[in-house]
Amino acid sequence: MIIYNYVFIGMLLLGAIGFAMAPVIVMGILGPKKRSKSKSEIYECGLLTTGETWVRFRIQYYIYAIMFLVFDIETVFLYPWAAAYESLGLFALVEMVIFLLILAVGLVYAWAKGVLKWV
Amino acid sequence: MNVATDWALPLVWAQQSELDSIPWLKWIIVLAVVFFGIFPGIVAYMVWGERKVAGRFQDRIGPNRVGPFGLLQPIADAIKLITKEDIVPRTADQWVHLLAPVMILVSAFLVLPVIPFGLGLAAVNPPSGLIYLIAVSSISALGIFLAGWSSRNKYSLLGAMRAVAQLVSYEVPQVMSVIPVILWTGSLSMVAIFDRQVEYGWFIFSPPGLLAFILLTIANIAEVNRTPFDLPEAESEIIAGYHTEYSGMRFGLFFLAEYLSVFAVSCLGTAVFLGGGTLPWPFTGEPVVTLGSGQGLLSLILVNLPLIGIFMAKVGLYVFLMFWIRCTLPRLRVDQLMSFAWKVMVPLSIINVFIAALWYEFVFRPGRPNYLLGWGVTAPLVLISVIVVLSIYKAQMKADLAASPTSRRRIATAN
Amino acid sequence: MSSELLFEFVYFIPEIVLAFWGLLVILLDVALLRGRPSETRGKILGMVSLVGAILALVSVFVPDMLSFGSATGAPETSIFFGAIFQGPVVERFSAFIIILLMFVIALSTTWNFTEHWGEYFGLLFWTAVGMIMLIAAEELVTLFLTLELMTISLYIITAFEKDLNRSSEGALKYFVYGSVSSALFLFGLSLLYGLAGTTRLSAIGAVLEPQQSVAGLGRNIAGAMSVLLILVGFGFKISAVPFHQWAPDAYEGAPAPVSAWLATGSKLASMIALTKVLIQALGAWASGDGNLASPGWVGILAVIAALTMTYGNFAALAQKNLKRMLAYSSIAHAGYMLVGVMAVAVAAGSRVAAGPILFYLVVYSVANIGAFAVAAWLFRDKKTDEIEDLNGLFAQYPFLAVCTLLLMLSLIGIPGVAGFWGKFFMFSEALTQGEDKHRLTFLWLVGLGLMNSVISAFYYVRVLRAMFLRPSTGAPLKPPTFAIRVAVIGSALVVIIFGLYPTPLTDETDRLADSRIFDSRLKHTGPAPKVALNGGLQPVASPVGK
Amino acid sequence: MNQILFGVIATLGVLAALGTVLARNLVHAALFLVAFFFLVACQFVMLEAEFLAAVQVLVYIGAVAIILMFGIMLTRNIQGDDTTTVSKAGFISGGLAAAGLLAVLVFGILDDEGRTGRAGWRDVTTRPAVYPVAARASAEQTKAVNNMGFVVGRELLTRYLIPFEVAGVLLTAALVGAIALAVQDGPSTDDPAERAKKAAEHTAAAETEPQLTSA
Amino acid sequence: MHDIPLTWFLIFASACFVIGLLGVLVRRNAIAVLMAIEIMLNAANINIIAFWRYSVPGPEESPVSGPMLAIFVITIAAAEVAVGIGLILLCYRRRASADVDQYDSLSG
Repeated sequence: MIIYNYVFIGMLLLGAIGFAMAPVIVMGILGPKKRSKSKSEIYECGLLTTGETWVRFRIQYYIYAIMFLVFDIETVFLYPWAAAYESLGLFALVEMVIFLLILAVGLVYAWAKGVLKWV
Repeated sequence: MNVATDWALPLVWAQQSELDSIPWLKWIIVLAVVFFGIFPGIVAYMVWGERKVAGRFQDRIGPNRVGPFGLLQPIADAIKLITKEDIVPRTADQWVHLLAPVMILVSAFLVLPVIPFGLGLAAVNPPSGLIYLIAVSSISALGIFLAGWSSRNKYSLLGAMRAVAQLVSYEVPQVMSVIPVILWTGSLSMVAIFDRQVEYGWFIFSPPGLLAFILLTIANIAEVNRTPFDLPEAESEIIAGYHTEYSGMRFGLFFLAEYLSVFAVSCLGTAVFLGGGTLPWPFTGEPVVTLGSGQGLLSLILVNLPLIGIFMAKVGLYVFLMFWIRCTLPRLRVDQLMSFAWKVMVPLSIINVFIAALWYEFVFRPGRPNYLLGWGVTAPLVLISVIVVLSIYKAQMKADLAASPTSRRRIATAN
Repeated sequence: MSSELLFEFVYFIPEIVLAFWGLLVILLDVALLRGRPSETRGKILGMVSLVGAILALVSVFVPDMLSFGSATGAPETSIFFGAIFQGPVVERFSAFIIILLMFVIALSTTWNFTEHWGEYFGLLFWTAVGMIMLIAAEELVTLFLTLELMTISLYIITAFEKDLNRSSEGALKYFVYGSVSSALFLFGLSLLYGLAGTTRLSAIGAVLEPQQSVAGLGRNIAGAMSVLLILVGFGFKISAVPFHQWAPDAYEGAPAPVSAWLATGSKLASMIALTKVLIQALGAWASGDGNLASPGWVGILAVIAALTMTYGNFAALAQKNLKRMLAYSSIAHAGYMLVGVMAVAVAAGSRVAAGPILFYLVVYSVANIGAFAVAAWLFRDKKTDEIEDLNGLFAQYPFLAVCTLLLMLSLIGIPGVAGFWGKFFMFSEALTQGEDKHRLTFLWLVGLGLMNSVISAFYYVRVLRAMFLRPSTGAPLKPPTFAIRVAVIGSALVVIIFGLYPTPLTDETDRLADSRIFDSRLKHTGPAPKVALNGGLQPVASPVGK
Repeated sequence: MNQILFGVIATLGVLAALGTVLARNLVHAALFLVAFFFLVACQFVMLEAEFLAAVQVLVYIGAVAIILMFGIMLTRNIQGDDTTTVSKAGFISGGLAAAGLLAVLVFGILDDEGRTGRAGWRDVTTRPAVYPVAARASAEQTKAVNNMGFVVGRELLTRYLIPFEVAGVLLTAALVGAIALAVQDGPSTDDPAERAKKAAEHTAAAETEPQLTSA
Repeated sequence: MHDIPLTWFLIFASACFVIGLLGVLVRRNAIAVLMAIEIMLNAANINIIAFWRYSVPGPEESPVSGPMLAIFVITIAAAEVAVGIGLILLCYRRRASADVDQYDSLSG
């Protein structure tokens, strides 16, 4: 049953979480605990932090995230096509070329618009 | 001859057997021994290997104090990290601060059960194994973001955003460069990919396969934030990037996660392109299979010993390639890094998908596979596309450089 | 397989032309017209898109030229494995939508409201593709996807007037309402998919058909919930009352050509899709036994129609802004049309009951295009769209003022203008169709509709009063561009011609309405593919040995 | 064993959804949302639609969660200010409406008796078996469950060709639209003089622009 | 070891759907509303896949009509988030807050 494949993966997931948490817990027990105000300050090359944690972000990050989202979904469509390639005729190849052309226009648009440049 | 499935290790839940009860004990043993014993050991000694190799490249010895040839160095590091004090900034978000490294490590761990180390040695063989693998490895981007955000440090947040932007940009070519493999095997399950390479030889021995392998390797290096793509956590850049506020074993987890994902990613590379566990010529496997014809554990080990050896050798070479690159290539600037992903890697991988479809027509189509014609057609196509894309990229870079003085002023006035 | 598929692609050419013309316009804007200021880019891309729209319009009739289109009596077929329906309705109405698109493109070049012209025209083309295929969709998957393509592109172009705050805020409000209602709509679809087991509308109708005898939605809570949620989704798209809050803000926030497109194209396509889904798929649950224990969805629709009509008209009375007033008037018109949809639902008899709705849609869209053209003209010169700014229009441009007078009269429904015939046919259809147990509700609704038409006269007259009686205040309006002139005069002409002599349009719409998608009764006799009834949920009788 | 597993995943899923709705800090809400996406992927695995579980994880956790996080960062909402809290009165009325809808839905589900030829939802307790493969290799359903990537690919490019191309157009529309919305309105020409004029005109227009009328 | 009855999945999907609706009604921040909408779309997805898995498709039907609809719903949800965050950023740039109620310039 497919589910048993994933039961093993589920056990591995729990085991990995345990494997990751164990040393941190052990460190909490073994490690020395000398709390001091200065030690728990945020490290900024020694200076005290000013202002809250927000930096003037560029829109680039958002644009890269959208580009990734759109091309991620493009690959989600490409995977089943590739898996079923031999039972699909030449016609499917033409359709897939059209699909990729439509999305390539998106990439060319972003490129020519200059949003991909990291100013 | 479908070698792998005949030797279904009880561990591999192929669909044939309608198992009602789950052998919990056996699974726990396998988990404890293989996944939380052997793999962390391999990873620890990869760290040691890297430091030794880096030492050799820079004409120094590398760790040799702790134990013979410094073999106990990883254990010493581990103990040092465990006994450190667990300093977490007061204003940091306590739970998310701990969750982030755990998330990255878990996403690296979850990749391993799917990879076929030998005949039927893939711990799990889900029918859509490859897309499961890609999905799990995409979770680490979120973990890195949370690490940067939870430590409430301006620079680590900025470093995390840049790291995620880079990861995200290089995940598209990574995901797309694997598509030719699915095209040729006709199924998404990793064991089927292994069987296909057993019959037809390694996938790297074809022009589109070679290009896809190169793209995958570059994307893999970027995916694990190693030089020349390790800008977000570069020491000289923004303090220490997103893991500034991590100390002691929490930082150890990051370190472990990075090397485990190096191992996982190189396993993916070998399993998918280098025909994990088989020798270059189509592996008929008659001699080995007859040797261990029984069903028991002993015969399984006998059959798989050479295969695992070959697999680990390939992984070792792959990892050595990464170490080598780390010691030689300089670090890329941010804008070069990002524009290289979107303007060279993504177009190339899209074009490569179609060249792979062409290769399929020549070689894998059930008729008489003629490799000569295949090479004759696809090799020039691959070369042309690489040259064209790189020249466009060069022209674009030159145009940007020419325009840059004015743009520098424009940026200055902009904000 | 592929040869017959290629044959079917010929029906699909208009959508292909529109989609690729959208791509072409975007690339053109970014590549060739890089350095030019946005005014010239807007004009050039406007011309290019107009050429594209004309090309698409011609390609609608290509199947007729090759003598297998619907005009030459080819039977209605569902092509692409039952995903798309191909018949006279789809052909004629995609032509009509492309004509509306041409008007909107022409209006968009009146003033320079955005920097990103290539994207604007590209998204405009893709909304047109969404609308045409929404009318043609035969399957839940295609229906939901084309609905989303249309609405997501509309969210974006509503926010394209970046200089004004109201554009992005209107778009955000439209987006939030839109995605909530599409999530509700999807949940309704998933319940329907569960009940019927298939995604094809005709097959769903066939599965639900035997249930006709059992009391409509009475014993069937899950069915009632799925119908309610589907009505929520469509109610939002045609801005029926409980789900209309977005409409006034989106219409006012969006630039005038986009709100014209919202009022005409989007409402037209959603109304036809609503009728098709309700009649073809859910026809079995329409009327039930008429008593309270087993109401069909006609009862729900009656309540929504009544609410929409009255609220739309009363709220419009207090409006000072022209576009916001037109938004409320479009809500009111959605109420009238819902009465027509109910007439079709109960019309077990004749298959032509949907004719009046199509007639009403055509007349309503034409009148709205003209009205929004005036709004565009007003905004271009005075940068506001308040009704007082229309003062003294008759003094400067008498002919155009008379044309807008005719448009307003048509929206009211004064006899002698096409709007009157629209309401007349629809309300008479409502009174004659259905068994006598529906008579009372229809009587009430038609009475309410007539009363509302009278109320609507008051706010339309305020526009006329501003134009004709008031002296012009502030700077006089500059002469309109050719596009505005054509839009206003053209729509006035159409309204007058079909006002005096409506029969050609009524015959055409009746011919269109006589198609499979508007008839709930046809399923078990017609060519609808028979769904193997043994498919679907496995009854528990065969316990699988576990 | 299956049912216990389903129980665990379902309760965790509902808790994660509640956490997303009630968390004060937006990033915590996003984290609960990521947990919810992962648990929905586990539900897909329980339904043996594992290709979909992988797609769900890849698209939602890999991309959508990151866009939401960037959205939160770019709107300066690091700690989650008062706009993210939930007003008491609103919560009670919303809660009642939601509880009512849930009751109707659950009653509708439990009470649904089938139509001719289709079993009612409450009667269906077993899913059509697709194992062992060998016995039922030919059945379409078996192939669909066991090798969904293959069957989805074949269906995608034959039966669902039109939705596939429309999805392509939709993705490009979203990409182009989102970039057009996000890009700052710099003048298309490069010289700074034009830019200064544009900036001045921009601020001047901001005051006089017509606010939307009330009522 | 017996199967999970269909109604369990439907009830779970309805519960998540209702929680999503509650989130939409109650939250004021635009991004929180967007997250609630994602929950509702996922709930509908579970519903679709549950119905697909528990029914045997007729000869006329495609064997994967459920997962196909689910994949298209995922693409639509992703496109919606991309456009939604774009709109929110645009509104934020102009009016420095993502609170839905504060956008009152379009009141009435």
